[in-house]
Amino acid sequence: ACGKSATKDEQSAQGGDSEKSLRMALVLPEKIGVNPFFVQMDEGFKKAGKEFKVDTKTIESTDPAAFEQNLRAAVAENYDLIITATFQAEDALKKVAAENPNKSFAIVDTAIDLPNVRSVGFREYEGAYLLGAAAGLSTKTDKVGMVAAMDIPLIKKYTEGFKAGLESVNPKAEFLVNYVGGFNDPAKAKELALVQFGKGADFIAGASAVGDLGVFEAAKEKGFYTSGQDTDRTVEDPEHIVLSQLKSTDTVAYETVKDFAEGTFKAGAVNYGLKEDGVGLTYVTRDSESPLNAFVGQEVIDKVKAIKDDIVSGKIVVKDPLQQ
Amino acid sequence: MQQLFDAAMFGSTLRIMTPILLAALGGALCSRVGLFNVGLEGLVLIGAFSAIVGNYLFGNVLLAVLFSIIIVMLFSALFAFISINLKANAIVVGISLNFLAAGLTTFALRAIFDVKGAYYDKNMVGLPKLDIPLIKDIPWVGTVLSGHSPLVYLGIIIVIALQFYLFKSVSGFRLRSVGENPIAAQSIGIKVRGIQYGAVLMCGVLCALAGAQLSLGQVTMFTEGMTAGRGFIALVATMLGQANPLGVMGSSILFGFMEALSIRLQGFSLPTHFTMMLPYIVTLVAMFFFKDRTYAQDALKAGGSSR
Amino acid sequence: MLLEMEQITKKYGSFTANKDIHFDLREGEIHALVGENGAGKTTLMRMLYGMEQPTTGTIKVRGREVSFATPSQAMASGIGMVHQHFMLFPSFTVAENIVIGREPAAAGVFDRKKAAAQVDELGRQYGMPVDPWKRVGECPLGMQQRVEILKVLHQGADIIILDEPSAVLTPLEVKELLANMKSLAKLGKTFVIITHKLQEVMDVADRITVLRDGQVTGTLEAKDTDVEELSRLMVGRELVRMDKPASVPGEAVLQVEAVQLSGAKDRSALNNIHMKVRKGEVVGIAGISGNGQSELIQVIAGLRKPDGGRVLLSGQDTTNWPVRRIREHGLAHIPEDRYMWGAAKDASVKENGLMGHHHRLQKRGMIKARAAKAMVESWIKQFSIKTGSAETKAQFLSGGNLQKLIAAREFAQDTPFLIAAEPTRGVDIGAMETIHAELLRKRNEGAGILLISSELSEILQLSDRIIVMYEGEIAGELPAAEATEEQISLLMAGGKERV
Amino acid sequence: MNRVKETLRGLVQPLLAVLIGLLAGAIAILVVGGNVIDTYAEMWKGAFGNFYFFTNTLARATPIILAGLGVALAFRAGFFNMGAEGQMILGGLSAALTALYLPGPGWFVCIAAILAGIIAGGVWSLFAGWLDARFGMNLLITTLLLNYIATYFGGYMVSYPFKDKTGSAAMAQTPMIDQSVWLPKLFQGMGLHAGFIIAIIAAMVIYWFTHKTVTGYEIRMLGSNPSFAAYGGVRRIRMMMLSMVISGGLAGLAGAGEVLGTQYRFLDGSLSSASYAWSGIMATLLARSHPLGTAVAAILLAALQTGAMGMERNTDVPLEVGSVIQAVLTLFVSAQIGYSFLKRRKEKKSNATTV
Ligand SMILES: Nc1ncnc2c1ncn2[C@@H]1O[C@H](COP(=O)(O)OP(=O)(O)OP(=O)(O)O)[C@@H](O)[C@H]1O
Ligand SMILES: Nc1ncnc2c1ncn2[C@@H]1O[C@H](COP(=O)(O)OP(=O)(O)OP(=O)(O)O)[C@@H](O)[C@H]1O
Ligand SMILES: [Mg+2]
Ligand SMILES: [Mg+2]
Repeated sequence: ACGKSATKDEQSAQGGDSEKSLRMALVLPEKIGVNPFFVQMDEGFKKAGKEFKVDTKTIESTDPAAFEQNLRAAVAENYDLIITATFQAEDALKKVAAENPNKSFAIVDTAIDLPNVRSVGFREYEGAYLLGAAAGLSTKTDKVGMVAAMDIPLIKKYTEGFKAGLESVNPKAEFLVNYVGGFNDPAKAKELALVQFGKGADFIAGASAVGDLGVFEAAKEKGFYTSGQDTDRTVEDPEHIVLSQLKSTDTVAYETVKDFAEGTFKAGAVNYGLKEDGVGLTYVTRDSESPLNAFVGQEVIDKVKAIKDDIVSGKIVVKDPLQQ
Repeated sequence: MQQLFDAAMFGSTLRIMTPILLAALGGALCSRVGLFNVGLEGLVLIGAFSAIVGNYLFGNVLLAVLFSIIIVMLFSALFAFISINLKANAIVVGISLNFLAAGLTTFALRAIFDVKGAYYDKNMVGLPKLDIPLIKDIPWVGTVLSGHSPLVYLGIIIVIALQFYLFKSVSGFRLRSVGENPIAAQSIGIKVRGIQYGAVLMCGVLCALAGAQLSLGQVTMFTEGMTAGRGFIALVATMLGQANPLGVMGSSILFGFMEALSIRLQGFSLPTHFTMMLPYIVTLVAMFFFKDRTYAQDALKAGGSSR
Repeated sequence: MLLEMEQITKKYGSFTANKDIHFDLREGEIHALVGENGAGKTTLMRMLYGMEQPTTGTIKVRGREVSFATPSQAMASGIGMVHQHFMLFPSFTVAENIVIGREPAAAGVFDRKKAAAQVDELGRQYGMPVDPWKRVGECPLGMQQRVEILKVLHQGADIIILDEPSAVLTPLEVKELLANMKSLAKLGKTFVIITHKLQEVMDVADRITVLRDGQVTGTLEAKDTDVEELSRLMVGRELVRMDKPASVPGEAVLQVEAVQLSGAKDRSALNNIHMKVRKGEVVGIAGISGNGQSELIQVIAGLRKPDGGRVLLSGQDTTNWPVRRIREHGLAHIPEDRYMWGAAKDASVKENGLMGHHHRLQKRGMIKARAAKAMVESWIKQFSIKTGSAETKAQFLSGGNLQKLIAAREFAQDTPFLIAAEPTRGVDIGAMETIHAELLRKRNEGAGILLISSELSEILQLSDRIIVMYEGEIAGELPAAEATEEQISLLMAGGKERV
Repeated sequence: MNRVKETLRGLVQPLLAVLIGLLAGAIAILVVGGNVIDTYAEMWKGAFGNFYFFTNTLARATPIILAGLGVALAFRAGFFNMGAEGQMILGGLSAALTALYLPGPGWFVCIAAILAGIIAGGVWSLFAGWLDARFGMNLLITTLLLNYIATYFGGYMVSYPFKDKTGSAAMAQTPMIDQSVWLPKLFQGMGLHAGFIIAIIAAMVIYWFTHKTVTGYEIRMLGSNPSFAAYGGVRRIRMMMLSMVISGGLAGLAGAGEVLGTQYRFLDGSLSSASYAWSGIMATLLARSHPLGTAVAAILLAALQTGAMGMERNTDVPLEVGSVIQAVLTLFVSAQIGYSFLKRRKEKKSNATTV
């Protein structure tokens, strides 16, 4: 990914004048790993860096304490814009941004109300709602499942949205949800998917980060249908991965870099949902390389498109599960 | 209840148990020669990773497993060398090994596959699922026993073989003598170091199998830290089973069963945190009934104390 | 000559443990090796057995020069060794312990029945019967010793080295051992025996080699010498014979009343024990080890709670008191096993010496380091304990020196009552002399002493009264002046039933 | 004179280990095509490069020191307390809850929260001790198991009853603790907080306690030979309980320090993902349970971690090189290379059982 030359440029920039080119850091509270959310964001960030001739540096962290140290170090190392992401970054960014009012920050996926921070949020539950509706319309057994990462509030954006969508179209459908207990355990995720399959679910959505790979495998083995998250995962196995809930973190990162490079960067909150095309569902909001699986069928997609239009127009309001 | 204890559940008990059982048997061998191996977690992780690398290199599961065995044996040889020849405290070495494995696999993931977090290739073929001819048609039993990866069956065979080896064969007898009193064993010309090396290397083989079962049997991929504490559970199983193959199997089954049960209990409005706690609580309770202080303490003493 | 060791020198760094030693063996003889603690006896024999290699010098077996890099090679030349600390596997059976290394097997499967048969046969052949199926950990020490010897015989050894074999045995067991050695020697086996008990040497040995400070000070025919000469050669000076003034017993300092303690397998370890120790007397407890002596000490010292009865110390019922309170009330205790109870091997000499004194030598919860050091250093001088310094770890002391440290520590408690269990086990005669003198001095100063020893001569020499224990009961009590060795032995063996 | 020589000789071992560790790191760096010298320079900068990074290192060392001290004390008493992680989590949780819900002036609540953390960690550890003393359940296993239970329990508490419902409410965490209760930062704008001072004082106190006091003496003797201690009048159960309480209390203090000084709330997973407890155990083992040594080893390990972070920020070499170095280093520090062979041999010999 990032070449050696970038490192050298950076070092020279550190010593020399910073007029030459802008330097931006993407400081992430976790390791990127195979988490599509971060992978995409990193891609969008780098792409913008190239296009707008900005030095980009991605910094991953292993734990919350390390994240704060990295964030502070990025300030100390004098980057012009520091982008970070997710709820996990909130606390640290609040502190650091408040202490450094002259620095510019951006945070993706959550909101921080500070004059030098631009916040970009997502309404994933809208995407999840669509996915749930599609599942509810497609299921033949009236049982659908979801293998979620952890029993934590964040994940409710997925489980609750899904459930609402499901119930809206198919009230008699049973919703099974199981938690892996971590973001990194495909073996257990697979085991959970098998259990749900055993209970009769014919569609089991993956929402367990790396664990989704286990769910996909179970689907392949047992022949049920599944879906992925964030990017279009249907390409990996169109016969079983029939849908994917989308979240355009790459666009967000790209736009942020672009705005800053072009001098149009503004602090404040921005929010991406279905309306802004920040979240979505394959075939509904965006086309896919892989053909639509017959399990879902065009008819369902058309119905879900209608739901989507209703959400965009405000006719349907999907409740934010975190706002009690 | 019926829904809870269906055949599939016992099937998953077997699957969940296998990596733990294999690693715990390795741990038992080490204990039997007086080395307390806290590094099981790391060895299994390396096993899981190198199985995937082997599969990537050779495109053949058998070779992949063999490759994994060789790599893990190298690391267990390192464990043996440092704790036997360089007389380091085995517990320190084990803990360091865990760190090393975590760092090295993540590092190598990037160095070899140029990916982060996980390596996954949908064309990769995992271990086959064996359908056992006659048994698979028996209604309940078939669901439980048939259709697992060969390593599941191998694990059970190894238990029996190891039980026989340790308690019936001459070589197993000598192996046990090393753990019982290494100085006495040495004094009658038993090659203590050789046997210790043998046991540790064998532990490496078993951990490699455990790892392969994780990355090629249960799923077909490698993810960072995918052992997720199974090595430590194996350690618990080793001690709970008093380094006795059958005992180790008993405790591994207990753990696999509780884990399978806890998955199914998630459906029943109990907070998941508590269902996940369950296997550990039950293990604690089991310890209450099966305790053999002397054995555990000997193992520790042999492992060297930090004092 | 069956075996010759010539010009053997062994250096550990700058320290010379053996210097220019000549040592030889004739076929079928019993050869005793004697010397003070640290004289180099074990070192010499370890070289013969391939556990150490000489720095310089040669070893010849039957005229052929050999060099042993490992015990296996020595074994192949027919040399076997029974170590000072037994080399046994407690959880294995007697048969397993004996055949290990040469197990009878079919296709790699250990034939345990055959092993048992072989062991049975071996035991019968050499007149040392054993129960092949019993776990060694459950055997008394004498039986374990026998297992060791049988193991060596099973390995086909005809030169057998015994390092302090009698240190842990009861008189009867010793007698049996010596008899066995003699009969084996008649069958052509050759023995080297290391021991501190010179009387044994006179009883059993054909020839005697004396070591002092790593050098040979003499090799003598047993019939031409006596205990006095041997001691002189060992120590390099005359030993003074101790004389014991008559005791003037005062009131009871220890009273044990109807003490009851259950042991393993619903046998009672102690059954209805009544006894008394008065001020100014030494009460000796004789008995084959494992007949309740250890348990009795533990009950008195508060390490175990009896199931019934009570213990009174200086008139106070201390039965359920914690150890520390009992000690502070007036009990000191030289424990029977110095490594298990008496010391912490990886702590320093000073720290080991401090135990039991540490509550006294404190100020507001802090140990008075200087006073502690001074105290321990004074003992080092008084008992001439050989140690690097007070900071040396206890594990680097020889057993004898550690024993002296422990004895010094307990004498210094200055209590009216002292338990002295095996106070001179494995200690050379010089040190034994010191410890005996101290015990008597303490008695003469008016303290009551309970002496437990498997060494009958020690009991006879020091006690004013002798109690014999058998199977957890008191089998008899005799005034020392009238007791004879035969009488006691008989009581120890359970009266008339066994001899 | 002799002492100097001894100290120098004692240094050979760790220095050699550091060398081997750096060598292993160098190989890893070369494998990914990095420049060894530059990379190590970045690492050094990341750990000690300037005052800011230096304080960063000390900040990271703080919980490691405290957890390590706890483990060290238990080891000294002869108990393999592997439960530092669980004790830390419960300590952190209790501190957070106390800080949130106890009324009173800031300084008072802060002290109370620290005490609550110590007590919670201590009680959790004591529980394991009690299981051992009362039922003979092996401490090493129970503490390992209790870690999982504590982790899930902590997770539950902040996912449901005590969850932060303000803001985005997306995290399993308690609400933010009021600023008046925070442990003060030692320097403006830097991560280092007063917990570090507490940790250093704790190291000295534990050293003083184990080496100078009567109770410490008894604990050490109990650790080196329990029968000897019993014989000398040490009350084993009492001392075991005491050392387990202190041990767990220190781990709890480590958790409380992180909550009150860094995170200002209890956040699910934040204490375990950083492996503070395991690093603490490593530090203890490196220092052979010497309290002051443990503190030094903890700072060394923290330096490796922050150094690796710096390296990752400024080069393309992945972070894991740091853990590789750390692991190889500990592997070899405990290895007996060279002269200490002799000492060990004797030890082995004297371990022969007189059965
Ligand atoms: N491995 C060693 N390294 C250094 N010195 C040693 C070693 N083994 C023995 N020594 C020294 O050699 C001397 C002789 O020891 P040895 O064990 O032979 O004595 P011993 O005559 O058997 O004494 P004891 O009667 O106590 O058994 C001792 O002073 C001891 O300090
Ligand atoms: N590696 C060593 N370094 C230093 N001294 C040693 C070493 N090995 C043995 N020694 C010394 O050798 C001597 C005798 O050792 P050994 O183990 O035979 O003692 P022991 O037989 O238990 O003592 P004792 O016969 O007095 O009961 C002791 O002084 C011991 O300290
Ligand atoms: Mg000796
Ligand atoms: Mg000796």
